[in-house]
Amino acid sequence: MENRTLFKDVPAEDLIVPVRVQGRLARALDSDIFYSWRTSPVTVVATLVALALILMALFAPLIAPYDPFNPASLNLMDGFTPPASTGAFTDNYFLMGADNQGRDVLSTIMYGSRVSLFVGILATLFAMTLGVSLGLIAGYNGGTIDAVIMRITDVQLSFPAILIALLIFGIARGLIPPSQQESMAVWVLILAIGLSNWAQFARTVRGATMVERQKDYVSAARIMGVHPILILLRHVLPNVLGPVLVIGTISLALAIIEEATLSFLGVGVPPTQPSLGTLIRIGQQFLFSGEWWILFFPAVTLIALALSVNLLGDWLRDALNPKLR
Amino acid sequence: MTRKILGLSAMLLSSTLIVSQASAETIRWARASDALTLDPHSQNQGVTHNFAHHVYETLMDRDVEGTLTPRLATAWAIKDGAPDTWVFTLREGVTFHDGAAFTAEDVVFSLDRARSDKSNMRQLHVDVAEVTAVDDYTVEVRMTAPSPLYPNNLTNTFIMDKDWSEANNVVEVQDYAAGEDNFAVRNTNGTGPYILQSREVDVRSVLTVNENHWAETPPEVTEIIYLPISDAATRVAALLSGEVDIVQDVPVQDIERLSATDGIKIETGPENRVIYFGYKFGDEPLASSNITDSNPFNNPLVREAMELAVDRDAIQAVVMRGQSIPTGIPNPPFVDGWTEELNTYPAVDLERAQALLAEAGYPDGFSVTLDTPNNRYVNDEAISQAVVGMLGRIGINVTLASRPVAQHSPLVTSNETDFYLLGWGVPTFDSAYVFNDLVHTKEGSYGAYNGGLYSNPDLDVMIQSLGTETDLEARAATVAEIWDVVKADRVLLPIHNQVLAYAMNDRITLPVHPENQPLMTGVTFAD
Amino acid sequence: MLAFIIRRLAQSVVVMLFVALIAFIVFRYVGDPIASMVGVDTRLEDQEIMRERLGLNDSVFVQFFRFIGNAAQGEFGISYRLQQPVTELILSRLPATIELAVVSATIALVFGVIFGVYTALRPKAWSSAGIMALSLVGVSLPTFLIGIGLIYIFAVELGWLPSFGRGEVVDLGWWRTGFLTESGLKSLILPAITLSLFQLTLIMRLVRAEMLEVLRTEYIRFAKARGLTQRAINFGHALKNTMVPVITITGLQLGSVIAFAIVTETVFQWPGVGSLFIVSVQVVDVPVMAAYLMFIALVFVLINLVVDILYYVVDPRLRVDGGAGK
Amino acid sequence: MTEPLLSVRNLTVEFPTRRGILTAVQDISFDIMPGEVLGVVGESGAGKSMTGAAIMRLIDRPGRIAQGEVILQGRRIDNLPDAEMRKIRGRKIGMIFQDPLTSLNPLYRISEQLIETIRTHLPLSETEACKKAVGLLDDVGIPDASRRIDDYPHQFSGGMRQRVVIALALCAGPDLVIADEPTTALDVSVQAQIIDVMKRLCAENGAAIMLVTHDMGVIAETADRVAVMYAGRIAEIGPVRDVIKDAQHPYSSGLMGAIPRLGANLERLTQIPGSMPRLSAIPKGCAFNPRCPHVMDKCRIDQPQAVQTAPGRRVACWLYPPQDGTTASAERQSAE
Repeated sequence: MENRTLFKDVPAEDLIVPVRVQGRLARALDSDIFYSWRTSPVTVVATLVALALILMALFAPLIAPYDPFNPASLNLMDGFTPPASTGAFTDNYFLMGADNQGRDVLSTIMYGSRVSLFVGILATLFAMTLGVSLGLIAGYNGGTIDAVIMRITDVQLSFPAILIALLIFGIARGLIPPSQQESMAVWVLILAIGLSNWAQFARTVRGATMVERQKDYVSAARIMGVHPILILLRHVLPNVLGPVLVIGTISLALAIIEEATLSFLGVGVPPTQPSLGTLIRIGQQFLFSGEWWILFFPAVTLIALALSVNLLGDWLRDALNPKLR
Repeated sequence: MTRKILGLSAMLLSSTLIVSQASAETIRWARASDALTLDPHSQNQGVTHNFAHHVYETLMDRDVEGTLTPRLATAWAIKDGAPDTWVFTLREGVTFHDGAAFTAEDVVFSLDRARSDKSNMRQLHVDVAEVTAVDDYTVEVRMTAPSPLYPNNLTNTFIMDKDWSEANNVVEVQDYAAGEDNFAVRNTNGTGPYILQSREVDVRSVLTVNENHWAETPPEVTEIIYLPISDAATRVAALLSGEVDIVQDVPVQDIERLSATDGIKIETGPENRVIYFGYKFGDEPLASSNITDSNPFNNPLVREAMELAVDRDAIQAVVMRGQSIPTGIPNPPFVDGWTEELNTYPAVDLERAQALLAEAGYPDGFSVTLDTPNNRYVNDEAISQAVVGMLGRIGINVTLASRPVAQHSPLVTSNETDFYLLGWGVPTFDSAYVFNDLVHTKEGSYGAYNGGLYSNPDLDVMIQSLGTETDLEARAATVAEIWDVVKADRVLLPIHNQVLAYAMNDRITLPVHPENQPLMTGVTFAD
Repeated sequence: MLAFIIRRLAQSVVVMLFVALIAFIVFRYVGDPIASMVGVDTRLEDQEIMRERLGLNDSVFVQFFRFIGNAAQGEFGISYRLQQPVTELILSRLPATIELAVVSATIALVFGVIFGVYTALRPKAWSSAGIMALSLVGVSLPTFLIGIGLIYIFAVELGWLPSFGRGEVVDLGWWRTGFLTESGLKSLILPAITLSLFQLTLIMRLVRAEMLEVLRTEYIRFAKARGLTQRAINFGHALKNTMVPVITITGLQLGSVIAFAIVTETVFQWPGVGSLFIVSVQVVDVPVMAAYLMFIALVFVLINLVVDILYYVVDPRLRVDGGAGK
Repeated sequence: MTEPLLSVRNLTVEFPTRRGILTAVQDISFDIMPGEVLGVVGESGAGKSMTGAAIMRLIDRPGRIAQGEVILQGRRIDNLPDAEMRKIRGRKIGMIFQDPLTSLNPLYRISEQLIETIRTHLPLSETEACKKAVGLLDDVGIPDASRRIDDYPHQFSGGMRQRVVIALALCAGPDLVIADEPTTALDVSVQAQIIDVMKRLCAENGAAIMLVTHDMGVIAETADRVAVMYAGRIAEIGPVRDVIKDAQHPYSSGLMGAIPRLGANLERLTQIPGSMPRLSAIPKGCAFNPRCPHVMDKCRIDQPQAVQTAPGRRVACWLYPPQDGTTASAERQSAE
């Protein structure tokens, strides 16, 4: 008996929920996203906080009261000035107090966020590029290449990022001549954090790629002799952008915290050009001695930054509703 | 005590507990790290020696003022007619923890062990030619040349029992390259005031008082619980919460808070250790500098400018919170050769510093990398950071490279650094120890820590003469002469001498030891 | 099943070799072990003698093969810092770490699953939103800050709990346990909470996501349509299906709990392998660092094996397919 | 005239969205008599599955029953507390889903799922339930049932799994089975067998069937009466033979024109031009008006009400204007 079905079968939900956003970034930016953003006050606040912090970091040189990296503007004797008071040896006013080097805590936070965000964003982009590429290659090729890449991914995922970052930091320290190490420190940090975070991207993209690969249009393109790279870029990549964006956001928060932890363990950026983590490491020494502001303000900034980015990621995950994992 | 006993067993129990506590004073002693080993000759390291001093004993000791005092040796002198031989008279009636008697053969055995190839104490005894027992309580040490200061080297060389060592196959110091385990690493048999009961590396060690110790007055502390706590904040928290009685390594910033806390007090005192910056000398341009045709540090004007720019008083006041003694000479005040005059340092003068830089040919300053350890000395990284700021004000643009000491000190010993921070302790309390390693041209066994490759042939001759000069007055004059040159030439940029601070429960008194090796026998309790 | 395990074991050996190579190469280049072994005052000629004795002057390949050969026999040499056999050191530290890790993992798992299920079953409730928000705060707080904060509040200010160490331990001969004394248990609380928080939030979010997914499946609808009780559906059908992916992630997480303990152990001065490792890193105690890495790799390999076998037990579908793996 | 087994009165199901409320099912009414097979046919999204789900109260949030009543054996069930409703599901009304591959929990043995369901509703011991379960599997035609009962779902083929699903739906002896596209996901070759099994077992147990499908052929062979749904509304309802022979609603006649018959010219298999509107864009007036060959001006303005055109037949179309106040809710029909 031939197929007696008269009507093309469409899942009922497609008709009920007006627009189901899946895959394509273009559709993801459809106003549905904006609606779900608008109706989630927490997300709105998180966005504003994240934006404010990013702008603050971006324009730090313009808006910071002092330049904490310019030794000429510092006076060590201003060290430990409490918040909202004037330094003992200069007329500098310290809204959030001064640290142990006489630097304005507010200014160091602004500049420190800059370093933290710079490291976090670049590390995440690096991890994203690496993870997505490997995921595409593994998912598209399958077979041995896939098995090898996924095995490495497993190993990577089973070691905590911090340990991997420490290892990479160690290798880099060994390979770079001592006189270059400080100028390279930020890049080493980016490399270390990036290399410890790519596996999640690879795993997700690989899964999505394997699904896409089965689809007719990809087979068609392949039969027509379209170059695999072109297929991957044009057909497969847009379909995995949603989940990648979500993982990217969450990774950014992770990278910022990881940078802080590495700096806390003393293997981060130099204290003369501190990140938020370095500031916390410095401030932590003064936890019991009463100079709470040296720890408190950078810690609050770090938490606010990580939390707001995490909230954004969380919301994005729900809004795009990708099949994570 | 007996008045209140009413027959209630509970009361009895609690009162006996009080009694036993009163008669046995336990001290919970925390510091940043544990002894590396129990083998007394295997590591030449302060923390390890400090621990060993409770179990083992040395021939002589240094008191809190830094003077040599008798311990297992009751007297020592250069042998009449033999200027190269030292004679030690030993204490009688001393026994090891296992009951064996302490005699001259144990001293001979221990000194020979300490100067063997595998011993880490070897360097202190390189000039020893032969150790012999004259009788049960007299030992002669013949040197290769007259060595008037040799007894200074003995304060950390511990005496082991010969028979015990032979019985347990520890005649030789452990060879860990061969993967050998060694009984002496984990077991002890000393003559010291305490007996090791148990030890968990890095966690806790328990020592109880040696009832048979030779000292006339037994120590007030009858039990020591030794607790290494590496994290500074945790260490302070443990004291604040009453979990430990003494914290030996107190972060300077917590001193104020701790001394303001009820029930806690602070003992401070100078340590025999100077903190200084070293320059790279020579005509080669600096690897980390923007000046590629000359070495600015080789120019005395630059070194003078830098000294004028560094505000030692500000470092003391802010970075060290008053817990340091600023100095103009890389020599701690305990050491022979230190004078008030040498210790003076110029006032900060930025204008003159800038003028000097211009005169030296660097009107716009220059850039350089400063290498600093970040876990070795008190606030080492913060000191360097402060100096970076101060030098920045005269146009010297310094990049700070901060590393754990394990990665930092190889840079210094292999001369891979242009500008570095280092600390120097002087266990012999003699200036020659400073000159030999920091000032003498790097050659042979000299100049090991002359990281900047400073070289002055005239000084080298004078330094070498100190080793064998037996006329102490003439020797002192040479020392003074060398110091004058070192200071005038600004070979090093000294900052301050470290101050030690111990924090403790306020019913305890423990004076600060200049080599940071306090003995718990010195603890007294207030009642 | 046997063939499957053998194949897995073979893969594990490759992984171990790979890690061994990394472990060795890395630590051959991190600073100078001699510099950390000796006091700053040791003369250079003595350092050179030590270098020769330790075989550090041999070629890198000779050193590597020596390392592999010894490692295969569980022999990692003698710690440069403590002069004791590394294997023994690690074994003596292991109970502390394992007790901490197991308690943390249990806390994380129990509360993670409870909260995850709760928030999945009541997605709209206020309490769920609160738990979800708190979990994000948990993820956003660096572990070291949590630890320091807890010490400050519960040890210093309130004086309820110890600030460091693991209290009195009872030596069972081959295992030192802190479970049998009051101080041991009290000492465990703060570090275990600190260590578990991150994993807890992770497991909770995972369970919630999985559970929501499962609750939308057709077989849950069918179970509802058959009139099964809410309880049977939620905790019988939905939870069991949720557990399949949760087992993998949790298994892998347990491995990272042990490794993640580095920071927690440092803050609380917990005498486990993690704090041994971090001290070893600071002083470049190469044998200990290498052995630790190998140890973590071994834990990873074992856990992976256990997870695979658990999969086998939980998911009947794999038993027929031969369980080729994920 | 017997009491209907199930009466649906003016049932409306809504989905609130941010773009307004979407009405998935609008004001539908029908009865099912005991033992009767009612076919519900329509395109995907016509609201037929939603109707079944609404009766079972299994609509996913945020969907809700906005209006109307569901009466089972004289008892209103649309407003029962959850615990009460749970006792009706499986016991009174069984349900069969479309995809047997996903309907069974992969982690439980068939026996576990059957026994659990049986014991939830019937006071049987474990062994009794097990015996009943084996008997059920036998009934649905699973060979070697006593052995295979301990297998896992993935060990069965699709058709066999659907038989298991049927056994599960029937195991507590329901009076009504809602079969939601029970054969759609199956291989064509086994579809007829499954329908046969289902129909035979229901007949034996005296259970009525509400057969939801988009396949008019299945309806023609199986159902006693048919309800044709379009865009959430019932276009026409009546005995199958009558509707097939003489479809009154233009949409139904389009549908019926497409039923293949033996020896019929294949060219007659015509599709209705156009497609069903999205729920968010249902046209004013009669929802079918853009596709209707008989469209009139009125169709574009007012929504037609259901009108009884013959005993047991009702149609909602302006071709059949209401006569003296006959309304949809006052339905009368005869039992077969």
